[in-house]
Amino acid sequence: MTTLLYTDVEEELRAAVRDLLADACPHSAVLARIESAAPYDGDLWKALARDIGAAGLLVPEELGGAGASAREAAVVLEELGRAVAPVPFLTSAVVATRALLAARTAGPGEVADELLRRLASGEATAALAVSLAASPYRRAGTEVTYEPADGDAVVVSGRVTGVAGAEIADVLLVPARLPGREESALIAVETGERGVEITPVTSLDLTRPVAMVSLGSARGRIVARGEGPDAARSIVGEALRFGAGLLASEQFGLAEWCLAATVAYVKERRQFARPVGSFQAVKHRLADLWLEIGGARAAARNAAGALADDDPGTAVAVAVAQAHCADVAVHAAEECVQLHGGIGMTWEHPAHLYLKRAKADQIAFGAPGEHRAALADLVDVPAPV
Amino acid sequence: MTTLLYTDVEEELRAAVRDLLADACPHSAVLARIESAAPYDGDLWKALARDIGAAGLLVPEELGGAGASAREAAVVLEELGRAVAPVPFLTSAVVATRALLAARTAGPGEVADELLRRLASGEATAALAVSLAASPYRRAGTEVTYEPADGDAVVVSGRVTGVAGAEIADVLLVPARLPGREESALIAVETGERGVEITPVTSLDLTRPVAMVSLGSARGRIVARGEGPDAARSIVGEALRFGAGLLASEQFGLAEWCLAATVAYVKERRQFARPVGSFQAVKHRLADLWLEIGGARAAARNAAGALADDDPGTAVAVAVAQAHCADVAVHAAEECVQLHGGIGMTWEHPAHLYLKRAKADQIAFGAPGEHRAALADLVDVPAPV
Amino acid sequence: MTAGTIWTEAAVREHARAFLAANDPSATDRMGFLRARFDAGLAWVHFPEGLGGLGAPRELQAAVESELRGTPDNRPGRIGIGLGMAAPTILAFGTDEQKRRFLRPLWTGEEVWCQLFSEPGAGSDLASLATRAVRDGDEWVVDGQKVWTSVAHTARWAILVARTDPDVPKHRGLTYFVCDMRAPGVEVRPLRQITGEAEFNEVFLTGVRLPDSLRLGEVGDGWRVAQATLMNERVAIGGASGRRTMIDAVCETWRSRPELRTHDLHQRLLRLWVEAEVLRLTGARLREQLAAGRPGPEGSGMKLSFARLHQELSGLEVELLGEDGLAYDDWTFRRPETVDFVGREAGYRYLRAKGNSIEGGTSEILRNVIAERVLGLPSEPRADKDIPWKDLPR
Amino acid sequence: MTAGTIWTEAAVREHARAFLAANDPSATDRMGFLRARFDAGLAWVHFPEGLGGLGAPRELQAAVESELRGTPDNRPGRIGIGLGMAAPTILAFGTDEQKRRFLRPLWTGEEVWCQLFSEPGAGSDLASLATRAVRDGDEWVVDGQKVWTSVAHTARWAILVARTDPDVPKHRGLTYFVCDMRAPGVEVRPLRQITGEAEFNEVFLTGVRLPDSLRLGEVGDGWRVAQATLMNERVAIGGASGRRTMIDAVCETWRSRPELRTHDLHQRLLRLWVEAEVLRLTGARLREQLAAGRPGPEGSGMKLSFARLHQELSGLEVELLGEDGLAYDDWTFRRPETVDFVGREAGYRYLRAKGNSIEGGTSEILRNVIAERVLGLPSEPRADKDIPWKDLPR
Repeated sequence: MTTLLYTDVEEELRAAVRDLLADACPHSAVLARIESAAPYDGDLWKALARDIGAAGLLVPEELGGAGASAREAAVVLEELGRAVAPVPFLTSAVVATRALLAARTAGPGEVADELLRRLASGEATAALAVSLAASPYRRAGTEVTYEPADGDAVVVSGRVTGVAGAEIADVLLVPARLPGREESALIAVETGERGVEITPVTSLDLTRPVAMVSLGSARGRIVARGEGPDAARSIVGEALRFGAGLLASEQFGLAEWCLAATVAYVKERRQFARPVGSFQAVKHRLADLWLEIGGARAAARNAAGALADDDPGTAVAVAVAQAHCADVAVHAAEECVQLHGGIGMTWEHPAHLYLKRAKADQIAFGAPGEHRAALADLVDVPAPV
Repeated sequence: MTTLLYTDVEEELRAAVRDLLADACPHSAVLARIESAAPYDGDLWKALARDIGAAGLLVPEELGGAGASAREAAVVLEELGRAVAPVPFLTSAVVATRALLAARTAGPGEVADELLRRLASGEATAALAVSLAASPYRRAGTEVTYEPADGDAVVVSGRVTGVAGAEIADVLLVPARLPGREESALIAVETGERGVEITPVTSLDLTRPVAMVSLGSARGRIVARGEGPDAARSIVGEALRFGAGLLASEQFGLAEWCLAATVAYVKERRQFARPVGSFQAVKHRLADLWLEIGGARAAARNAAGALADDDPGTAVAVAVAQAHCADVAVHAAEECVQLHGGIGMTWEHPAHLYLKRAKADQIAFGAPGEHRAALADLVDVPAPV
Repeated sequence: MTAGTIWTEAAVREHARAFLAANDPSATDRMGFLRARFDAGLAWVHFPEGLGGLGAPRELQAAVESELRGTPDNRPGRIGIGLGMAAPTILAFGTDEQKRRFLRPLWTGEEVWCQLFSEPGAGSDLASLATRAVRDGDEWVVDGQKVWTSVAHTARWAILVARTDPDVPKHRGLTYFVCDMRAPGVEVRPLRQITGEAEFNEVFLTGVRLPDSLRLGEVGDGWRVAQATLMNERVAIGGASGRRTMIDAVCETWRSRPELRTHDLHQRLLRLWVEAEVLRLTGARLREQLAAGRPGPEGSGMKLSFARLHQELSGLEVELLGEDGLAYDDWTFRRPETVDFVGREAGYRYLRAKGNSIEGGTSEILRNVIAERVLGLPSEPRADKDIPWKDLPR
Repeated sequence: MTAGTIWTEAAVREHARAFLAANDPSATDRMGFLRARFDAGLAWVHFPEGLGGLGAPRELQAAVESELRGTPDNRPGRIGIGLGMAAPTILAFGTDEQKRRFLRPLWTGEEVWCQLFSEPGAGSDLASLATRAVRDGDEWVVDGQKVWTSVAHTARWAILVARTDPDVPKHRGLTYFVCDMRAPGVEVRPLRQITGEAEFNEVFLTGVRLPDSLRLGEVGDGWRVAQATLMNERVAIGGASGRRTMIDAVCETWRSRPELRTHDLHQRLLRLWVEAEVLRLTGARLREQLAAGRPGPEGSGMKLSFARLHQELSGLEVELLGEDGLAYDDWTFRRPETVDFVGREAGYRYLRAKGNSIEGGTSEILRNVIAERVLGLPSEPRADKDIPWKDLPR
């Protein structure tokens, strides 16, 4: 097992991301953006993607990336969670990138390589066209189909709901099947193509809204193709598991912000001529929350390390991290609202941004209960028969 | 729906039982008894059974009883729970009596009537020979068989484990089947008969220990008999549901004592030059416990009322009462131990008697999870398919 | 019937039928009907005669409502603060003139009331509030800022607590007023909340002049008057029946969407179903006690339990909905007339329920109240009891 | 090796192998071997030379244990209080003579130690303890009652905190002693606990005379010395690995008895499995931090989390066992040598685990510690800080 601590390199990366976010992503900016026409912050994303190189963190060096691992991506996610930053790092640089990396070996390779280069450079952003609520354990079939077109091209038709990061994506990675034949593929569709329609949905999480993707005979290129419906599914499954494992770090970062903000508030806020934070019931609740968050850090680090090393215990590590961290983030955000009292219920205070993100994150990549159910098999705690 | 309040008659009955227990059942007496050869208090039981008439509370007046209902029995159980009294009221005057009442209509009648008369007079005590852990929802088959003997008599053989109240019983009510024929019966076996062996088990609950009952061709009389294995089962099921519903009142009484004792202790106990009960975390926990216990009272009263009226909602009322009250009693006893600090961990303090009773009660007549599972069907909240 | 009558249910029903015979609602305009109903003593039968009541036992109101079913009502949801908080306080502490002036249009709904209690710096610790009222002849000049004021923008009147003496300990220097919301210097600004809308307002009071005739209770007695108001508020919030609808809403989703079910969610839903049922029974028992004239301390707990249940249930529902839980119905910044827990979607319920443990007394304060007033546990060491308000640390 | 050497793992291993070559355990009696090991500095390598150590980094102890695997050990379970609490305190605060006198037989197990801290009236508020020590020439005369003292009946020595000055505030009037458990006036009575047995004792001290040479640290400095001891205790309780075995025990029951499974229990067990695993990872991370010389504040939380987990798990197990959960293994009033969480049955685990949130600092106190020392939240208003101990309300 690799270390559960942070390496010096990871700490440097964290400092760079944190500095950028402190400058470019204050809560006032996030609050101003969430109801605008552009909920994702393109400028911030450019700075993060290009200047810090976050977009290509997981991309091999030979394709222009940093060749880093899940561990470094996890540290970036901790910081993004802490700032509820509206950027497509998780959707593009983690999940879509992981799908392309998996597709490199399963497909023609060149298309994946070309796309990875574009993503690494920060010139383009991608989104995997599956619901944010999809879990690595539910093997749902896809409604999207494709047909061969001229040359290497295909045309893709169908609809996918609940796609995060689609609004800002240049490329969609669409799992699809070939009707009448036992074949499936992951297909890259440029969002500028005719027939591609991306309809934003009024979302609970204002900082990572979801959208509906409609494809009406849109042209695309095959990234990977294989026999049977599982060819596309296994790539998607791998990407979702990767996303679930790293989401734990975002949840941990989010929870840590909530705790820190709450502690700071109750130290200052006075009622009954005492700081609210001197009341024992408040103290005990925050102590319990701190314990949960300490566990979240260990679980999230463990999942990131397992994913980085492709450890045989990865499935357990990911399930444990999601089962724990998803609820910790919600709990932290809920305590943040409650212990801020009335002010935490207002739109102008950032607490609600964290609450909404935490609640959406709980659903993302499988709810905690699904991860626990997966553990029943993985660690031999079988369900009743 | 009948009232959820206590009637004046019920309050008078409560006062009588409480007075008796205050005199005859102090904690010191219970502590002295629990490791003696006679864990059940025969003298106390006589006073309760005869002088107050608790033994015949549920027996019709024409058989020498009080002709009262589940509501009055529930009030007695509240008080017995409050005192962790080591008497067989629940096992004999509630569960066995209810089985005999059910058997009156299903069997020859005379045997049931004769037994009910003996129970009502306080001259004899009975126990239903099924495990205390049996639930009204699990229709477990019986291992006990019977064969016809001379005259009306039968001989009974087999073994039943986990029987509460057997050690002090004069009569066992044994569900049994006739091998080779589709017939089952409830059989009364006097514990003085040859072939009856009652082996006490070292029990978690020292105030209501369980025993193993072995029957080796012991003579008995048929109380009720019917076609198929369900004849005995339906009587047992009715008695168990009745027991489950009324056990909620014992659990409520037990929890109320635990809260009251804890509140009294933390008002007195000083640490850091303050009463421990002035610390907010302690206060909030006790406030939450008080809320749970208030709910337990309402749920227990509702179950008792439904059982008294044979209400169509009885099954729901019983399941709700057990699902709630069983865990409340355990929670109250656990908080009682914890908030008494070290003293609550000692043998000489009565808190452990309540903890052990509450934990055993949680298992008795179906664990809370079984009652919740039953509600899934009863109130149409179906399980996943 | 003459004054001093002991009212029976039959007599009240008879009286209501006679009123209805004399006042055909289809032949009268709505407000005319309501005024007549008030004048007939059928508004709130437990109020005194002449003030909309009959001096009858409170529980006979149900008989009136049953007789008058289908006739125009006063839209009680819209004027809840007036009915639930202002009216009992005016009845208990108002002068005869105040009662005559305010209660009738309050009940008919002609005049909406709001509540000016909480301040940015005084939430749980309401008694530390800083809004000043300074006497100037026959008037009081009020300056300060209030917050969490619902319907302030449509209200004609407000109940207001202000500090009239900063030189005594905080509980002793307060006075209770009726505030004229049309007076110069009253400014109402909507306060947007995490659901997107603005149920509440901030109210800025700048040199607002109130005649002394709008004072309710004695100068310096405002804390006692406010306590009566708050007790009524908590009873109103916690005691409301019909709240069980949130469990019904979640169960409907559960039944209609079998594909969403998991064992984890099932077990959690069953627990919450039991909790909701136990709470329903607790409320039923409480109402029986009230009807029997023996109000129990359980009342203090209902609001606390409802807040918890609402929060758990709505959180479960969003999770159950999965992808649909990622959506929200409407973030529009608007002013809703009421809180609609069942008409809107799961995301709204989830966010709005967060306020249940804050508004009208936080759950933390209510636990203190139970611990101290019901269980008799000692209070925390208090640093602010005997110090003049102006000298308190802030 | 000469004094002042910087020890590497290789050098320590080399040293241990050399020791083993010179001291064949099969040719030496057990105690002789242990004494020789102590004298070779292989008892606790981070202790100074001459006191059983080498002055080497603490983490090199693992290398020693690996080299000496299979040789007679000092039965650390039996002498845990000496090893975990007395030894570090003596090392930090003892005189040279005290260190030379006490550490060797402590480590070899020839002399068992116990701890005389808690009193019936001073549990969480240890600093309020009432046992008096009054100076009489070169001796101290000790009177009082201590409680929750494990192994007192077999102990040769005790660490003792007593009040030497009642006229100053409570934290300032304490002094720390080594108590001779064979001195006249020391009486040990077993204290039976809810499991039926007596792990602990009450110790009555009546006119016990201790020479001043048994004082540890300065007169009046006992609180600071005791704090060091308690910190070591909590690390020992919380940091122990191998505690995860309780989840293993429950899972074994689960696997071997499929007929007991329900969905309710399954969901709860899965949650606890995750909790146990998260706690295991938290502990692993903590040990990495310690090894890297950066001890984290997580240590304070481990004991708290383990107590909760143990209690939840053992409670679930009793429920899972159903009828078998109604039984208990043994109520005999006896004196066990150690706490056996996995060798005994579910009922014992359930009852014994209740003590986990009380012994060695209650969970309530540990939450205070986390809130104040880790999160920096303000302390409660304190009434007892500046008042002479003798004037405190009791």
